[in-house]
Amino acid sequence: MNQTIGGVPITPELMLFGVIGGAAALCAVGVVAFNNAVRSALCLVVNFFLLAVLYFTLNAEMLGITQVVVYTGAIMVLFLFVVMLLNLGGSKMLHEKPDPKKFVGILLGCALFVILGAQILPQLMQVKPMELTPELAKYGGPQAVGRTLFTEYAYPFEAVSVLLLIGIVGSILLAKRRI
Amino acid sequence: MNYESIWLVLLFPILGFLLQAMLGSRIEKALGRRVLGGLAVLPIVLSFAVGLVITLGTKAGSSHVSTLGYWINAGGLSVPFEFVVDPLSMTMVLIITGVGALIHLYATGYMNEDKEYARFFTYMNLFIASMLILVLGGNLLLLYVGWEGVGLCSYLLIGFWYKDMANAKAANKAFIVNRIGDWGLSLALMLIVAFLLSSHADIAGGRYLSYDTMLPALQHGLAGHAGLATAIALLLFVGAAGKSAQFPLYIWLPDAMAGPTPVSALIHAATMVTSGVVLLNRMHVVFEMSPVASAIVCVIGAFTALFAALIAFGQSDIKKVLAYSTVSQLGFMFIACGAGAYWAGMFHVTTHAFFKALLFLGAGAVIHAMAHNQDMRNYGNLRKYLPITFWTMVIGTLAICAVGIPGVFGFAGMYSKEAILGGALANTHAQINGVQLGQIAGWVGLGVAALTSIYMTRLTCLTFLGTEERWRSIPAQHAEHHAPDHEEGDATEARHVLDENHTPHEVPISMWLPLVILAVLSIGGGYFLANGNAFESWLYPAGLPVLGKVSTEPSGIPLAMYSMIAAIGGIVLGLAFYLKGLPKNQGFDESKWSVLRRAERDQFGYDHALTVAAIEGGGDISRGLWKWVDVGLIDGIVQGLGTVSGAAGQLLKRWQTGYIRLYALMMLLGLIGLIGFFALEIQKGVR
Amino acid sequence: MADFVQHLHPAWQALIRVICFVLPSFLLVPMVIWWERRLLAWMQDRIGPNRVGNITFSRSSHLIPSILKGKKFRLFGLMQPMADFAKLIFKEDITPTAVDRLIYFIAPALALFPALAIGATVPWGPFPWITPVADVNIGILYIMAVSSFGVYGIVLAGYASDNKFSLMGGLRSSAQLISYELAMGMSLACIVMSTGSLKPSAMVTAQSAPLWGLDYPPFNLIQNWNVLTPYGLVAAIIFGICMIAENNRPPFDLPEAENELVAGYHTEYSSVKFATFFMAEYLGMVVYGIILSTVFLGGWHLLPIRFDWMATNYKNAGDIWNLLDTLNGSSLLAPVWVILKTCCVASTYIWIRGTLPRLRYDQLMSLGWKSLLPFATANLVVVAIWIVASKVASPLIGWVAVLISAFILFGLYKAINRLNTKNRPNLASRTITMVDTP
Amino acid sequence: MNGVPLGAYVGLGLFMFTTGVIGVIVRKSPIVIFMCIELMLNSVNLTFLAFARYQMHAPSSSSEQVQRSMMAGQMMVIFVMAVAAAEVAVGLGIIMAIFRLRDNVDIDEMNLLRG
Repeated sequence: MNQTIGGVPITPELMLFGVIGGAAALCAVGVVAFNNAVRSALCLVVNFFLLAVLYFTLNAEMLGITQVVVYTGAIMVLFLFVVMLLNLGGSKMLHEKPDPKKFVGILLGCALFVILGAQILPQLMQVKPMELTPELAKYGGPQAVGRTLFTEYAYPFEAVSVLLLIGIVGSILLAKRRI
Repeated sequence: MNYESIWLVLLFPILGFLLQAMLGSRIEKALGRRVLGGLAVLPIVLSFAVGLVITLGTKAGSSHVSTLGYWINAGGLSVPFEFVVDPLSMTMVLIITGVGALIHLYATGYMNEDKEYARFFTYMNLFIASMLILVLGGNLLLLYVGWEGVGLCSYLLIGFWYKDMANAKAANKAFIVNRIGDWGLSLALMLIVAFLLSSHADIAGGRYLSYDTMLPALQHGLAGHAGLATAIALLLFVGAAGKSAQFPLYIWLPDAMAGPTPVSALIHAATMVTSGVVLLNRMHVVFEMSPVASAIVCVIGAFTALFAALIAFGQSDIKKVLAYSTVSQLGFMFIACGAGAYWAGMFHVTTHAFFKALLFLGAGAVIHAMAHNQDMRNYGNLRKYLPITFWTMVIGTLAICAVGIPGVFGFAGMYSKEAILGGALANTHAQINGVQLGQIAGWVGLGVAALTSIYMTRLTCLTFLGTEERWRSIPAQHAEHHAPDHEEGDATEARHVLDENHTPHEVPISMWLPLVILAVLSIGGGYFLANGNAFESWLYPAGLPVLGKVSTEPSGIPLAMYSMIAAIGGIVLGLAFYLKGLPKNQGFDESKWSVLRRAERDQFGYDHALTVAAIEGGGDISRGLWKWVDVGLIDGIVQGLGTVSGAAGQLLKRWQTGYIRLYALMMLLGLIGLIGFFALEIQKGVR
Repeated sequence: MADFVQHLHPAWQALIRVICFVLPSFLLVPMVIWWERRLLAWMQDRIGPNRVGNITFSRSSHLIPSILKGKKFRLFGLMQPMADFAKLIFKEDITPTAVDRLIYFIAPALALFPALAIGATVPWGPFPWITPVADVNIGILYIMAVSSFGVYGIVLAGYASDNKFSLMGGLRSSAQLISYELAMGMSLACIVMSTGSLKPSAMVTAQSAPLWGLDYPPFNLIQNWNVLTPYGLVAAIIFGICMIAENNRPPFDLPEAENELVAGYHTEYSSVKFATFFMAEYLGMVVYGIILSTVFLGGWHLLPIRFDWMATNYKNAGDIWNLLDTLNGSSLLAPVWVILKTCCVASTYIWIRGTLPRLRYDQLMSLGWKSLLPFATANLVVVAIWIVASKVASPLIGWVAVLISAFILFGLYKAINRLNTKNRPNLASRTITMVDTP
Repeated sequence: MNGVPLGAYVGLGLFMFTTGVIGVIVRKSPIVIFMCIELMLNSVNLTFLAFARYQMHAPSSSSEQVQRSMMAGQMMVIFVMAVAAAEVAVGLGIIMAIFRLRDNVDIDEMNLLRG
């Protein structure tokens, strides 16, 4: 166990993270790379699910489960629903012809990754998580999240609820043929 | 109930206003006019009751500030919502709510035939609220709020019957002329703040406009700055003159009689027009520091009193006569203020509120009975039909003529007018370079008192006395119809035309009850308030801060006798001229009028000249501004800018391709540039 | 046994837990299939499968031991599911050419996944060392999360088949599941609120409290099963309806409505893949039954009677009460009670299938959005009122408040309904009366 | 996950974000662009949670400030989720409306708003 990668000792935990994170990254690439919108969506679902698992590894179990409920359970189903309703999957697949924008976009994206990564990541490679004390272990549970959400963050919470209401009304207005 | 409950006084009229404004027409439909009228009167009565209780708990010369909350906090200047409870404000509160309540009661009867009952009382309640803010406000800015509020209500109520162009024009005139006064007041405000800020006056909390901190600071700070004191005082006086209809700016008040009569009584006689006097009473320190300004106030007051009294002779409209009489009486008040007898000014405000409201309401009763015809030449012998109105009007007339036996008993006006004239004749404060302009004003005032008696007697005689019932001789088509609210084809219109068949009827109880109450006040109010200098020691028990005790008893002049002669003599002269009825040279044919009277009717050409100057001269100036400055300069700049930016836009719009992905690419490019730049900077820093 | 398990490596423990959950559920599936066919047949006045598994030994063969000769063993057709399964496995597995292969293959697996995983937080009995698979304090949320996966299998199957009927089935399914998940979540939230915990095991424990929170006879003789409380009953009914819809069972089987969509999303599936869908449906039935019985029906208790209270208060017959208490809730029989309740729930499923005709699509939507969701939300309000009132005052006052608020809410609902239908007189004519009354 | 440094999580987040950015630029279908935006939002969520769990200069995990900032990270994630949900609802509505209008959802053909 003296092997290191980038100065970090390889532990089983790191390997687990590598598997999950690698799969998530692959799925992220899949979202962009698949020509078929349904496959993109599927990749995204898997990505979100893996992210939820990563949230669990960060002791944020409430948010992990919320991630599954909200993203994979609702948002992605909506995506799939719309993709299928518009039948964008197979027969009407958009013809994506080669485009200079594609090349430039990929190049610039990579540049972004390199610049930001070079700036940020080296310092963070040595940062270890805080010791998981019993009171710390509770921080991701529904009780702690709920208590904070309804006390300290009550106003933002209300604001977000209003936003959601407006979103509902707006989407109904947009989607209805005749009101 | 101590002074902290003063906000209650303000609350009721505001609630009444909101009620009338939001639910008025519904209440009217559901419960009828009687309930609606009651709901309009009730808040004022409640306010009066609360005000009375607080007044009874207020000691003479005391001053309390009740702060409700903060309003403006900016750059060291702090203006809270504060109300001041002192004898001056409480006097005004009692006048406003007391007389206001009576007039509201009266109006429930007077406006009974009007369609827009709720709108009328909405405005009336709002007016009461604004006026209360004006007098109760603990700082000049709050006073300014009330000042503008009453101006607005005045405008709305003058133009209440806005379907008639003349009324709308009168309302506009009042508003515009008041603007000049407001301009002066706002300049005075800014000047005071600027002066106090620049002189580093030591005022806790930055309350530079609150009376309790500002006045001592001004007294202290203006000591070496006579010119500045004069400037502030004159600017304040411009404001006061605008609102209180003094000479250069009085022209709006006669036209304001276009509004309903209760409005004239409440706003344009009893309360709003006296707010200039209230302002001067509030800010008397500044005037005390400046004899020149005081002298100017005296002169303007005396000239206005004389001028308006003369014009009153040329008027045949009953309300116009009363309007000019109001202007004239306001002139008296300013004479007192200029001469330093501030309490006398306030005293006259009080008594004037009683008898002028009475006179206006009486005139309203007459107008009501005479089918909204306001021309006195159509009246005559009305005492037969309107006994209550007649006797109360007679009392009002005696009060305004200042009749009484000095030292024994007199009508209300006697005490206040004598105090004013005495103060003016005894003072040595209002003078310029040794010329005692204040004393001259006092002598002029004495003459005007005689004139007052004459024209008021003229009014009474033409309206009530004589045996000829002159409206009997008008055929129907000649009727001047002064109730424009009634639309054509209205079935009730026939009843309202004044013609030979018309029979006046005494007004209902809701209208004569206020008359009686006001008549009682006009008889006894002065005696009660002047008894043992009660009013003076109530308002200024310790005298004025600079001038000290102001004497109102000129030495060596038998003023009491002179004024009694003026009053009684005027009445006798008036009776001699007009008891027989309408003189031939004042009939409908104006070509038979004397030159002087015609000049008086036209206000000596002043209004006309001013209008011409304002409209034509202003038009020329504006046209010049439009042609050269607006079109040439400003439009040139604006359009030049537009052209330049349009050209730039033409160049830049090529970048807006409509391709979202291209935009995203550009954003990414910018982001990378930005992050790269910072990364480079950090790298440099590290190295 | 408890000690033995607890001393194993955690990985072994986890395996045991999983097996203890999955195996019984899997074993229940063929039973439920057989039971459904038999029960439906009985309801429809026919016989149903009663032959497979019947063994009649030969009278004359030498190979048969003499005691068995000529004997008949009747299994009432219990082996029918096995026969079906064998048939499905050995059928030819046809994959149409135009399908999206990857998705076509993973869709059945995705359909089975939630059915298997959803029960992982539901306890079978008071044995924390072996069940549930994970007793986490987000148990109910976990159920919601996993049940939301159920849509993917169907939707993707519908999409991948490259068949318009399948696609329609998938579309219907996604809309249906999203709609009913809301009301389901709301009804579960009621119980979460009244229990104060998201753990299913805590919910079972909370259900053994005195009825309605009133700690005096006769209420403290009865357990506070959620289905016995007013709001719990409403929530249970809503949950039951939503559960059937989530499971695509009749009358909510629109994704596979055979008279409109051939066979819906699994039109193009055959052999093992079809069997997987089939199994997912029945496994879903079983697992949802377990959840319903855990959350609403008192979990592993057989009867809603508080024998433990009696044991402490009637000491003269304490042993009997203690024995009954053990039998009722804490013996090894507890899983049996759970399975019993599950079977009852499954029977109700079948009963409903045999009774109600399939809903039209708009009826389905309006039931979900216009009836169940408002009712569940109103129920949530009522529960909140109960909690506040019983905390502030007493449980009894809480129930009074619940009654009052329920009346008010019902009145509001009626008023709004009247306002809504006032301007749309043709609303009534849109519903079709199924049977013409003469 | 004691053996995993913060850099790993942040690196994954950064990778996902970059992928999302590239996807927005490269893809033509508005729905996929939408998905890429969701991807970016989620990468940010991951970073938030990672930073909440790995407090770099924390004195001790029991101090109130640390706990508050741990909760702050989670709260931000919750709000991002809510906003994303609203955004998806409206965005998909818009896409539906456009599709209904033009029977085509190529984002390069939606270029009416140009100079």
